[in-house]
Amino acid sequence: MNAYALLGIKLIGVSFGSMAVGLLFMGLGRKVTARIQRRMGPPFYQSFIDVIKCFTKTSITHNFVMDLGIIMALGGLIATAFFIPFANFSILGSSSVVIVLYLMSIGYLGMAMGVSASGNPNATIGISRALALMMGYEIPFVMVIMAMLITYNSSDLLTYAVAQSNGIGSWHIWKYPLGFIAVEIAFQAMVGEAPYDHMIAPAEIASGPMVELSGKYLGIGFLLHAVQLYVETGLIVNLFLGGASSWYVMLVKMFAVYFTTLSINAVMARYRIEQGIRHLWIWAGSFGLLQLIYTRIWG
Amino acid sequence: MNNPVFLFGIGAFALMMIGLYGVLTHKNIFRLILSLGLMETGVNLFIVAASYWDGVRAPILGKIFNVKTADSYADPLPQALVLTSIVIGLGVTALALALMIKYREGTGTLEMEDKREEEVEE
Amino acid sequence: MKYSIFLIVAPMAMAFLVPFLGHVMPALSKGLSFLTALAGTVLSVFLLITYKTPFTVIMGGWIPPFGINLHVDMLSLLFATVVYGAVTLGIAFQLSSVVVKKPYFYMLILLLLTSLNGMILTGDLFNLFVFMEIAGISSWALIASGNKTAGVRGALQYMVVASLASVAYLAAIAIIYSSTGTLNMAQISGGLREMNSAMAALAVLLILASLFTEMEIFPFNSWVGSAYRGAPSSISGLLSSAVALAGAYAMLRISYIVFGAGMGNIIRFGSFNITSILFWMGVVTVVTGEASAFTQKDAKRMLAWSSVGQMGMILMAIAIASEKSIYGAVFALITHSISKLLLFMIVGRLVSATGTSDWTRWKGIGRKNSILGIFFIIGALGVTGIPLFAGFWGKFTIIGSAFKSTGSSYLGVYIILAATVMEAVYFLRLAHALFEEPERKPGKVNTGIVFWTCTTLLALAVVIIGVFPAPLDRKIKKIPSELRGDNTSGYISTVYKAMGR
Amino acid sequence: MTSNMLPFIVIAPVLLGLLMLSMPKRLNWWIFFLLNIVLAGVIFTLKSKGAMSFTFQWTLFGTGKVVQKLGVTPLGWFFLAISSAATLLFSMFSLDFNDKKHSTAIAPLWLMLVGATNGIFLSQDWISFFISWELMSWTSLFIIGHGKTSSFKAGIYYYALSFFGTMAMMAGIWLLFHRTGSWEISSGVLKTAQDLSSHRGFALTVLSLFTVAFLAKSALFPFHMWPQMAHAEAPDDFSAYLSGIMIKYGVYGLLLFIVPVFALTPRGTIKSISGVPWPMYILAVMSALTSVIGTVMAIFTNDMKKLMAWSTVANVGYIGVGLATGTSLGYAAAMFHTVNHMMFKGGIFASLAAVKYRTGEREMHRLGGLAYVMPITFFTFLLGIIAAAGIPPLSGFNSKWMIFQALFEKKMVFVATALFFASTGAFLYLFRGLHTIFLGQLSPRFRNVKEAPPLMSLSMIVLMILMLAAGIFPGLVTGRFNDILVAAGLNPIKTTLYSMTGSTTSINSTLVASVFALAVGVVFFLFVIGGRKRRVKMMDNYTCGEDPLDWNVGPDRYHYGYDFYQPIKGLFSWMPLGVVEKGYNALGRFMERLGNLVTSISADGTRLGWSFVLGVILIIVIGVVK
Repeated sequence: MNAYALLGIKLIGVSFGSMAVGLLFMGLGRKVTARIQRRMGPPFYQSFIDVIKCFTKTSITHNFVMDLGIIMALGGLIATAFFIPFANFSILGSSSVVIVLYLMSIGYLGMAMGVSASGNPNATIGISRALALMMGYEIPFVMVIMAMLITYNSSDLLTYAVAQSNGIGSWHIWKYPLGFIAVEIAFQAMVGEAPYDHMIAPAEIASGPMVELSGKYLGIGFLLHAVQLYVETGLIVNLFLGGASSWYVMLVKMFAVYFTTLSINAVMARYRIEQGIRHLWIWAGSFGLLQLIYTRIWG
Repeated sequence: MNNPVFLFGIGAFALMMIGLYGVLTHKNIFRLILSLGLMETGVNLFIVAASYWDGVRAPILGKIFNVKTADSYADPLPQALVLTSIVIGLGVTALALALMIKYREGTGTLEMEDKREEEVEE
Repeated sequence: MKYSIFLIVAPMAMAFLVPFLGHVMPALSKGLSFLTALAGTVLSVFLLITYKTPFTVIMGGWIPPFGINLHVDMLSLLFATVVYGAVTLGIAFQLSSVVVKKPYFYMLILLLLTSLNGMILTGDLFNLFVFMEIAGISSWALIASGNKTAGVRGALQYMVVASLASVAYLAAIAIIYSSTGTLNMAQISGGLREMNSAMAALAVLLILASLFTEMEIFPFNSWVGSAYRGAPSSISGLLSSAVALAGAYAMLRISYIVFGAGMGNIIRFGSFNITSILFWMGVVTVVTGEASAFTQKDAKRMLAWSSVGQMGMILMAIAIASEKSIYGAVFALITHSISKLLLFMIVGRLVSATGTSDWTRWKGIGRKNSILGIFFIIGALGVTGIPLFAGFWGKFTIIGSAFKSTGSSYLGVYIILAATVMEAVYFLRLAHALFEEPERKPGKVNTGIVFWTCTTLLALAVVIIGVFPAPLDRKIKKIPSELRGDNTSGYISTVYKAMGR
Repeated sequence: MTSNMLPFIVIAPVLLGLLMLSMPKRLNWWIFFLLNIVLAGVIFTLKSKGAMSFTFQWTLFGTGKVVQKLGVTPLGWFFLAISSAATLLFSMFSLDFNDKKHSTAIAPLWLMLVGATNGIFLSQDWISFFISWELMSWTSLFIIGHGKTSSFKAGIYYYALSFFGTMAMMAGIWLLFHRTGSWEISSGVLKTAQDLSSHRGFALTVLSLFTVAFLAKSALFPFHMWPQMAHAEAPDDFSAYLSGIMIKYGVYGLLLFIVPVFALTPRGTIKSISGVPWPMYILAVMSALTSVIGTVMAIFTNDMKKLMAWSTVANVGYIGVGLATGTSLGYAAAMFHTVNHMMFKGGIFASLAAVKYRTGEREMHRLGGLAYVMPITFFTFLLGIIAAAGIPPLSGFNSKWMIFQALFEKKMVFVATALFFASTGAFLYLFRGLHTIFLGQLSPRFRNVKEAPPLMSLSMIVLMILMLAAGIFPGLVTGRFNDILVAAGLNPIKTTLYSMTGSTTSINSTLVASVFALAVGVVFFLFVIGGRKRRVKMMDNYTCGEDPLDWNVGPDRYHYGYDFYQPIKGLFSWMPLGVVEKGYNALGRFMERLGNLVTSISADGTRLGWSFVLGVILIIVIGVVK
């Protein structure tokens, strides 16, 4: 078989795999949140049911930009997922962190384009908040990544993951403690959980971007969140938690990251948008900056 | 102190200063012209004074003064200069007075003021 | 070469003829004055072409210090040519104007021409004073010749300052004469150094004050705005392109020949460092002149203050006193005369078309008269010193010589460079306003074949000198060596040779 | 093709432009277009002839012997080629843009400007360079002004800063000439590089004078505020040229003179910060500052052309950072970003011009929903902003990636942080442009708006193809850099058609693009197999079928567009963003005060005598003090 075709099939596998992992996390997450709030919660496979149901319904569209945007969004995120090393294995051979950062953006851009083409002001407000928040978390995140980058003189995620494979003591949590804190705070905003859930803000802007989506558009919206979870938790695991030697360890670590986030989400209220960004800049930013300064000078 | 050069010098300087004072403190065009005239007179006096020295005679040939040698003539050039300068001063003053009259006709005043929005011709 | 005396005598003779003739045949008298200026231009161009070495003409057989000598070298000849050319075009422009002037006006112009040429050619300090006074009297009368009060006011202001200047100059002459016993420039040269340094410094101070007035250097230029604004535009143009030119000439001559013994020998008298006075006065003048022009809403005042700025730069070049800087100064003076005359002609016509000299009310007038607008742009770029236009080479050389010279302060040069930004701004601001959407319907600009001939000649000159500076360069590059004191073809040795020493 | 072609491509446009001043407007645009075809043709054949030059000698007393030399260097040819190609596209665009209703009279000046541009890129000596530079300055001033009072304020602001730079350059040229005795650029570079060790103060003076000129032209800090006026007020089709090509003259100058000087200076001659000579580090910091300022200002701008002008400022900041690193990677990145910026900002301004052409609006929030009626314009804008944001399958990513690699190589992480900030902020303002102009509610006023005319659309399509091509196959552009790098005294970079190698990693852009295509394919498959969709009018959904017009709320008010990022405005209030501009304004006011003071001393008739006395005192003071 042609090597390219084989790679293609593998990549298609990864794309569906990442969706599946993300949906599983979402389902488990709902369960966890419910338990924290002393409810039963839906079964863990509820997300799969939701998505399938969405895809079978008749959906409403307004124009071609909406279709295009929503396809571009999920496509971009799945393409990002290809670059995330899974269990110390990168399917494309390289996984430059710069590519991951920028490729993720096309997902956001597609999403933003799709929903704002719906013409609903609530969706646009949600998007504007999401983009604004991005300014908050991206900077600390990048600073920490750069701290690693100048240590290893490589921007390959796999290099970082492999460097931490000598047991728990070699994890970057210990090497970059300030950076880890910064990234944890930023991560909370990245996945859009409280106190940084301005984008969704169900009570204010009726779930923001999702407001005008229906049927398969909503289904893709769910998948979007799923792949986003996969990508972002995967990123954290590779950066700080030592990567993984096997697929189940990887999954457990990824879920652990998500679990932390959910726990914080369950007990926090929402900031106002400018408070949120200021908070991110002040706390995540200063930790990240300190980490960067430390690494640049003494690292 | 009895040196006439010194006295002339003092006088010339005083005249110039008086004229300058007039120029600096007056808005009235007529007084300005008068002050300038004083200054000119002062400077003419200064030229005459600067070229005077003792023991020489007016540079006029003739028996009246009984001049024997050329050495004892005063330098005739400054007088020529002063004469020229006086003539020029006359011309300037005449023109200035003419301008003053025209100014008075145009503005109805002799005060020197600046008006920026006046009409101009091509 | 003997004919050079005609440059002074011919217009003077005509000046006496014109008013009498004017009573009989006004048109003829006007035409005659134009022809006189034209003939003088032809003569001076002829002299310029046949020019070989500098020469001195002793007047009336009286050898200096008793007599007066005229000195004709490349510098004076070139400037005389420019003055003649400017006056010729100025007369032509005035003749084509809707405002009809009486023959007296042309008599005064001829008188002005006489005196400016006298200033340029004479070799005697007192003679220079006489010609300066005649130039003053004729230009005051010319400024006031408009039938509006603004001109009279401008003339009076000029008169007050210039009278102060002439008093100062006379006093300086008295001092110099009493110490050196001569008023011939070549003979004085170096003589100041043997004087009591306090007296010499006083003389220098007084002479500088009067020459600065003539050359429109800050703060002796208080009359500039009103006089240029009140004068008829042809006269404003001549003030800038001929009178200021003659002033700069006097400055050049006196500072090199009288104060020092040739170029590069300007010296200090006691605690008085003339070079730095000239340099910093130049810098101050550029800054204040450009700043003043920058604030003007009145086009004629703006052009006036722009002349001040240019003169400041030229004064700086004179102060630097290297071969390159003199070359640059002369180049800049000549090109400035050309461009400024062009600008004043256009501005004059715009004033008569719109009835105001406030340029903010001229919007859109260039849309209907696009060639006029383009000529204005050419003139503006020419004055500003943009490459491919005439002003560039002079300015470029001056700046270059300033950076080469050890005596100049680089700080001053940087200040001047920064100040010229304002110049570019206000000129192009006005140039653009001509092409803006009109607020009201712009009036008809009175043009005609004479006007177009004058402006086209000037605009072409600006562009041609800008693109092909070489012909002008061939003439101007002789000047620095002629101004040197240690040179056989230099001013001083030529004059001495003519005196038979 | 002989070397006589070199003066031809400089002088012919200038002369023809002068001639065109007297011709009818529409005809001029055709001549402009046709001559640009000729010029582009000539320029693209120049390369194959190798090094050629045209020399012209003359002597003036004031300048000494001048050898004016036009020649093709690798760097010059590169800039010439991209500028002529872009100019050709823009002129095609302008052909339709300047129809009877919208026509401006700028074609002759623009043509002269093209000649000046060619002159700048061909000049091998400072005199030719300076002449072309000035010609470019004032012609562009009149184009930006184009007879509008409001525009002219922008133009004169631009020109003042530019002329300030030009004057600095004049000083620099003279200092250099007095030092080397030659007007040649290359000998100036060599001499200055030597002087950096022996006459450091002198060399730094020269370098900073030239840098001022180049920074002023490229709108780098502290000259960053003119584009937002000039780009916004210039004729709409000219903005593309202004942003695409004109802002790069300074970049060219820096690459021509400043970077090679430091490249030729041996290591350790001059103190370095983070492995970069300190003057270059300052340049990098200033550039980073530029891009941060540009970004923040862009986020809060309501005028679409101003927004993109600030974006241009931000992007020039990137270029500046790239070349300030002084490495081959940074140099190549700067050039690459120059090309990319030319394409994407050209595309963006072209689409904005098309929008303006069809709607006549410039304030973004009055527009909205135009994507549904102007798809080609929309896609041009979309690809433009994707490239501008540096998102992978398009060209902008490749160059941004290279810039970051250059920074990582020198471990300039703090500069990189600033750039990342700018890069993230770029999403905000770019999306804002996309949403407010093209997405959201379509105002009924614009329901009948048509797609841009054919030639405009065609040039936009070509720009899109170029952006995609440079994004997917970076080697098409980067492959040309090695000659230039070697000529500038730097090492070549490693690059193939598909991939680029940086300091920390290498990327394969073609691979990235193809996996992205694959992922989109997967999603498209999901989308197709999903349930059927129904097209519904916008109003029918979120207003529940009610027409907001019934409550006197027009759709343009329902369109969330005005003051888009108002909630986060407070976050940036601490930044002293306008401080430089305030400084310039204060300087301007000071000059006006000075002028008023001087004229009031002198023009007031009563103070005539006093001014004379003051003058005498001034002479005495200067004479005695010095």
